Amino acid sequence: DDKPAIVFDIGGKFDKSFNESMYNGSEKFKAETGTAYGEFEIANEAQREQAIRNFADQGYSPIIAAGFAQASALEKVAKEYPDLKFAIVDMVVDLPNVQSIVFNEHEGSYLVGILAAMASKSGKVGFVGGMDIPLIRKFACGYAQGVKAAKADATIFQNMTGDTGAAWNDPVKGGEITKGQMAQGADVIYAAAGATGLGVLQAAADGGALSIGVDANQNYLHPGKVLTSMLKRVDVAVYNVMKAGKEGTFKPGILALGLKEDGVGYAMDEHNASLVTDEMKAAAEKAKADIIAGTIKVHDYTADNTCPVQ
Amino acid sequence: MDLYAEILASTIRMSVPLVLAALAGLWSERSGIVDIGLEGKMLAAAFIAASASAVYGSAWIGLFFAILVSVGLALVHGYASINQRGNQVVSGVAINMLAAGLAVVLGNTWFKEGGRTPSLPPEGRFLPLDIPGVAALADVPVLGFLAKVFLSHSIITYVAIILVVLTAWSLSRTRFGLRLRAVGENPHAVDTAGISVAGLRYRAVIIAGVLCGLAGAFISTSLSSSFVRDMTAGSGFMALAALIFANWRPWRALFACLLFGFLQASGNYLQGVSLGGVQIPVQFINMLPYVLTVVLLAGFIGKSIPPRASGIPYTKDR
Amino acid sequence: MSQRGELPQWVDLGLIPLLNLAVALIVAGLVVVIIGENPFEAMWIMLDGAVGSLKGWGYLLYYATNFVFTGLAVAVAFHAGLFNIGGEGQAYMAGVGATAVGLGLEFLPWPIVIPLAILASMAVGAFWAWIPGILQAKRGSHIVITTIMFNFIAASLVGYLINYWFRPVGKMAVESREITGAYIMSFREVARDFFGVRVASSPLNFSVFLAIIAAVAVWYLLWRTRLGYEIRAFGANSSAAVYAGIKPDRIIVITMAISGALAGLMAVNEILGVQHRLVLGFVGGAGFVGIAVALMGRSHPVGIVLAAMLFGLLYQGGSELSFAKPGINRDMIVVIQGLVILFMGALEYAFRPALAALFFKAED
Amino acid sequence: MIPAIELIGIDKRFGTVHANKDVNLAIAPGSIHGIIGENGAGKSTLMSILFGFYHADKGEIRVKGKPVKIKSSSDAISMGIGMVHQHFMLVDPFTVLENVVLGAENGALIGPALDKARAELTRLAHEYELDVDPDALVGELPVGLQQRVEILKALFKGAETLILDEPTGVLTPDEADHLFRILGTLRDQGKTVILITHKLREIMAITDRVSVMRRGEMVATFETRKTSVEQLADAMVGRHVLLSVDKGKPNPGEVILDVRGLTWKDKKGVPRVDNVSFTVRKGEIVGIAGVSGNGQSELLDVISGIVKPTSGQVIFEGKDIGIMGDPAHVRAEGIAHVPEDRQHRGLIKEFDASESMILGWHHDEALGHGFRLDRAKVIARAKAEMETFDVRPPDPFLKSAKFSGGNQQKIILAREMLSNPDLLIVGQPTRGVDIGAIEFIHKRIIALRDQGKAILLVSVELDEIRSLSDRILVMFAGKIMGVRGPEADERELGLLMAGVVKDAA
Ligand SMILES: Nc1ncnc2c1ncn2[C@@H]1O[C@H](COP(=O)(O)OP(=O)(O)OP(=O)(O)O)[C@@H](O)[C@H]1O
Ligand SMILES: Nc1ncnc2c1ncn2[C@@H]1O[C@H](COP(=O)(O)OP(=O)(O)OP(=O)(O)O)[C@@H](O)[C@H]1O
Ligand SMILES: [Mg+2]
Ligand SMILES: [Mg+2]
Repeated sequence: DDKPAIVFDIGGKFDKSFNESMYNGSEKFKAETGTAYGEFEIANEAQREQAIRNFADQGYSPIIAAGFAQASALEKVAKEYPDLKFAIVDMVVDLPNVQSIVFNEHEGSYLVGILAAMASKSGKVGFVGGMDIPLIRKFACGYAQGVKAAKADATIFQNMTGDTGAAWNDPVKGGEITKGQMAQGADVIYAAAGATGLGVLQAAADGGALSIGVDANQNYLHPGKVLTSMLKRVDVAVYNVMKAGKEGTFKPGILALGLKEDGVGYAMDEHNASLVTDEMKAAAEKAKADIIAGTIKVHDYTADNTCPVQ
Repeated sequence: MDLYAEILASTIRMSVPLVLAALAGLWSERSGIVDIGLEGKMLAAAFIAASASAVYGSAWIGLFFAILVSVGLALVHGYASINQRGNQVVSGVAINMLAAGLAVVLGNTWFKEGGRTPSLPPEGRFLPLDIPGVAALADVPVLGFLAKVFLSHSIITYVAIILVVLTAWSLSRTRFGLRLRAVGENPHAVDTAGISVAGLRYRAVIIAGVLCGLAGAFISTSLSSSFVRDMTAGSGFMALAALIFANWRPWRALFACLLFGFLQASGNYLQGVSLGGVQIPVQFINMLPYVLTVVLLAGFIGKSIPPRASGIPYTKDR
Repeated sequence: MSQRGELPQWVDLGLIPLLNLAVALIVAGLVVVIIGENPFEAMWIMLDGAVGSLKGWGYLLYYATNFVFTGLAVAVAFHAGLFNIGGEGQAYMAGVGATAVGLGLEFLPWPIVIPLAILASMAVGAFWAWIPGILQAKRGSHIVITTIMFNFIAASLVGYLINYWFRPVGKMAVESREITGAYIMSFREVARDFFGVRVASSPLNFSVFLAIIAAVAVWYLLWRTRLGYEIRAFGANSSAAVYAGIKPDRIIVITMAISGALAGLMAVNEILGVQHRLVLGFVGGAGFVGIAVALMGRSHPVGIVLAAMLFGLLYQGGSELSFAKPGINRDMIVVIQGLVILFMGALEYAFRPALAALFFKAED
Repeated sequence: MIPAIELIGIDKRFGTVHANKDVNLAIAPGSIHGIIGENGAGKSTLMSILFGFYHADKGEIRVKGKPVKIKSSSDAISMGIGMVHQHFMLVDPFTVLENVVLGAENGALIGPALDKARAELTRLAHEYELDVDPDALVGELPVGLQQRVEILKALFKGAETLILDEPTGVLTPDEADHLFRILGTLRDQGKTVILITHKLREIMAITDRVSVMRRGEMVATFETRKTSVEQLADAMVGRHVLLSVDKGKPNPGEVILDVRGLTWKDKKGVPRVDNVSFTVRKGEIVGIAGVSGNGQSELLDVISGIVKPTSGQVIFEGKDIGIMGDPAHVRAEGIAHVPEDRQHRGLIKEFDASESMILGWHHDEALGHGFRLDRAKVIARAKAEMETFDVRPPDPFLKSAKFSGGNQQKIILAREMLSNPDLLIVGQPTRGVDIGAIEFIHKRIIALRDQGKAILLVSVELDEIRSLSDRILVMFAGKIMGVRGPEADERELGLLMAGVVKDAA
């Protein structure tokens, strides 16, 4: 009976964000099925292939690669082990034994954009991205569209942390960027930057602004100071892949998860209940319904590498 | 306007670890001990400060342990360089690796967060000082601007500035400073004057340890609220570059660090930003301090002359 | 009595290094104890993971290939009395050369492209070391500092190049397009494609022979050529070298270029042999490991090959250890590396007086 | 009278070198006591022991009759001993005041000490003619003034006994005279001065008593009044077994080396070789005599291409080789060079003997084609040369460091002499070499001459110069003081070496 395995990306499984969310999914699988899984945390860029290969050699299946950065490595190894199953999150690898899970982050970001615009008193909001890649621009663009939809004259400040993997793991820089945006008047700031986001949330909390978390529900990190979190249900995705692997229902191909599939969303809990008014919630829910219905089309940055709003 | 104030304030924040580390390097190298290991000491201190602060819930306790550990590493370097007359560069390189590895290994064991330390509560951090009356200045035109730039910092920032003054003063005015400068230029002169060369150098190395401890603690408990791997990201080397830039002088080191801090701060805000539709490659801003240092070392903008005896193990015979 | 007796060569070249290594490992063992694991078990997992299987050997040799290149680079410079800390940056820059040729000349057959790519790696690596060399020779800029600065400059520059030149539009990962034309085959692929056998998977590829060639070439250069003679003479005693008509500037510049070219070869293994694309941070500290390897190998190619294999063992064993024991992560290897450099480099002679005393007592 | 300083049975070894052998010395208070001796006789070592810089293996030191333990320089200083070292112990980027105050700051802040030192310096300047700008940077001062700073340092720290190690080696005659006036004043004020020097003129001019060291031993002490330059020269040079060098008449041919107006200035602009002109003919040995440090080394460096002359020409077989400034070219022209300092220049201690035996000649085509260095040929050559020159052990694989001093010298001589040069430059060919080897080396040098080769010989051993040379040049302070024939007598040469031109003495 195959055991699943997961390879976390730089940032590590306790980044309180993307990787941690995947970790939670795996843990849930373990708790429910009692099946142990293999796991590995990448320490440097050159390590990915060995990690994936190692699991393949030991016969783990499905092997899940967390994050787009592992695509090349996964593709290589998956070709060599046609009998094993693989999955990758945030990237498409076109092979008969790979399931590629992608999310409509622009849809979820659109919703938190609406909330941000409505929560903002200054009419200025911020976005702090991690590494400067199309994926993060996709977050930013969806967010911007949501903000403008709710408040057409709003200003959006947008910064990226860097263009190497270190950009996911630099809370100091995240904090500095956030302070800069706050100085320009931003009072709601959305972080899509992995562990760097921790610095963003911290700086916003310190400086009296609201922040928006990403991937996992980060509302609890600074109760009453995190407006909401853009949920990207990688935990569910990982759980489903592991479960499908166990039950023999694993399906290769592309799996796109959006609002419709509950793959993305925004987080509500006791920590932000006081921050999100009913009116805001209603606006977000309406947008959600419209997107699912197709009456609102949120532009996907990665489709043409452009964004209709700034 | 506010953004400019913020960039200047950020410049100061980014400069603080550089200033402290550059002072550490200054003490060490003015005594004749080359210190490539600033980076490692800072990293170890950053890690220990965040760890101890997380465990004991006090930034001060964190700082205490950070200094302790940093001084410990400094003593290893001192022992290798002074007693064993080992290669000081090799020793520094070893300390950098040791610190980088140990921080993550121990962090992982203690906190099980992949080498990261838990987020610190406010009392575990050095937060901006709450100076009475400053808040009221916020909207006053010029004063507000100045207050934002200069009065929005944590205590370590002000300590760092005081330390620059103190360093400059003690180097030029005190017996210890005189002897220290002498031992970095010509240890034979010090030895024949009946002063212990090793004693002086050990003291210098310990001071360097203390300063790196402060720098590290500042990074993890003031600039940030936890430790993450490779958190110092080359600050130690940038401080070294600043030191060369400053020709091993304290005040000039302060200005060199402010310049480098400004480059970092502005680089932070320029990342991923397009000006007139053109992406600015931040890499060029990031590499500027290093390029400047090389240009300086090559003597194209003046010549920087290191203390004459630095890096050379002392033996009595010539 | 005189304390400065001569110790026999086997003590200086054999016993002392082994003793230093042992002390480094003991201290590393203590760290393992501190983190609550059993050091003997850890040691066993590492050994077994590295040399207990063909796959382990494959990885060991793959890592060793990198370390032979960077170790030789440091050693050649050492022989001229120069401390090249810039192997990391030189290898990184060389990767740009390898990739540029690999991608740019894709239309040519591999027997032409591969040698050209190797030459490009060496040339770019050499160039990146040549600048600090010439600055040292002509302007007296200290090579230790300049090579450190050049590591940082390379890190930014290559980051820029990948992001703005090599990364295909729309690609997320910071890496170049795949080199599909000419790359260096791994043993695994050869076994599979030509012999139809499956061998244990590892990235070990034909670059390993290049490493052996490089080691022999360095040995030949240093001990069998006039230039090597000049390099060693200059490093051992610069005033004797000047007396002998050896020009310091020339030696510094040439030696640095050779050193950089060797470091550059590391990119051949990693990019042409394994990654097949320019990957951000592909050097991964190998340049610094080279320092430890050169120190351990006493700057002799044979010693370097052995030391590189030891570090290959540590790296592969360390990976296996971190797979087997989630409590120990791979940074443990960095700790060991630091300890090895400390005890074999900076504290090189810490045990010498005691040993000498013991030795002469035994002799009386 | 109780001696100011008494050294009893001082013994000191550095590894295999026996630098001081059971040395006894008493210094009368209020006197100037000279110490003379050849290079390496152990003078500096003895004084460094007295100053606490080194520790004697055996022996006792008494200050004013009281046995004392001097563990470090600070002990010595507190006992009123000051020392001006042969190589100055100054911090170049410091001001004069800072240098003077270093180690005598008297409190945690240096301000008061600096003020006190400024006042004290003014006083001392007045009293002893020791004028120097207290705020000048020491590194920018000329050597003469740097030396004053050293003296001021000692006096400021309350020195009663002042040791000066070869203080005039770096001074011009005028500066030296000034120094002696100062020393005289110091003595008149009741201070004790110990003066190490090579220059007999100085000894005669200023000391009250003089002790002579030779090979680590204290061989004699004289009242200066009752001795003579001649007697001192004899005692210092020692009564060597006079080697009967079998030397036929020279048969000088045409001029091969023509040095014209050669000057070389060091970084500070001091001329170390000062307008030197001479010629060497084929089949002739020209010896340069002189106390070391008088420009001989620099002269050899210029002729062998290691440094470029500041002005002047070195014409070798019609070509100016001076302007090349390249030892490899000079060698290629046919000039072999045995350097004075074998340990630091002549060979590479870390190298096998065979490798040291091709140093400088490693481009020889006979050793391999193109870039290759054929190891078999290198070893074969080493073996042959070792045999010819009776190097022991004749092992080409032994590290150069492991040969004794004499055998290291033979390795170098073999390398240079067997390269069939047209001109051989030899510095100190027999320094530290045993008598048997000396004879051997001398024979080879004469044999080379008899083959019609030219030889330029530099040695501080007067005997050697006299027994080998066909013509003798005497160098002093960078200048040629005179040219003499081999029959010139030892005293006359000794006086020239001390800078005393005969009719002036
Ligand atoms: N620190 C040392 N280590 C080893 N040998 C030494 C040391 N200092 C001096 N010697 C050796 O001891 C001997 C005496 O040296 P010393 O410097 O006392 O001679 P000196 O009489 O002062 O000679 P000179 O006139 O050249 O100054 C020499 O053979 C020298 O090489
Ligand atoms: N620096 C050194 N390193 C290693 N061995 C040395 C060193 N110096 C001397 N030796 C060893 O000590 C022995 C004695 O050396 P030393 O120079 O004192 O000989 P010596 O008796 O003076 O001979 P010679 O008269 O030929 O100069 C040498 O044969 C050599 O093997
Ligand atoms: Mg002397
Ligand atoms: Mg001898």
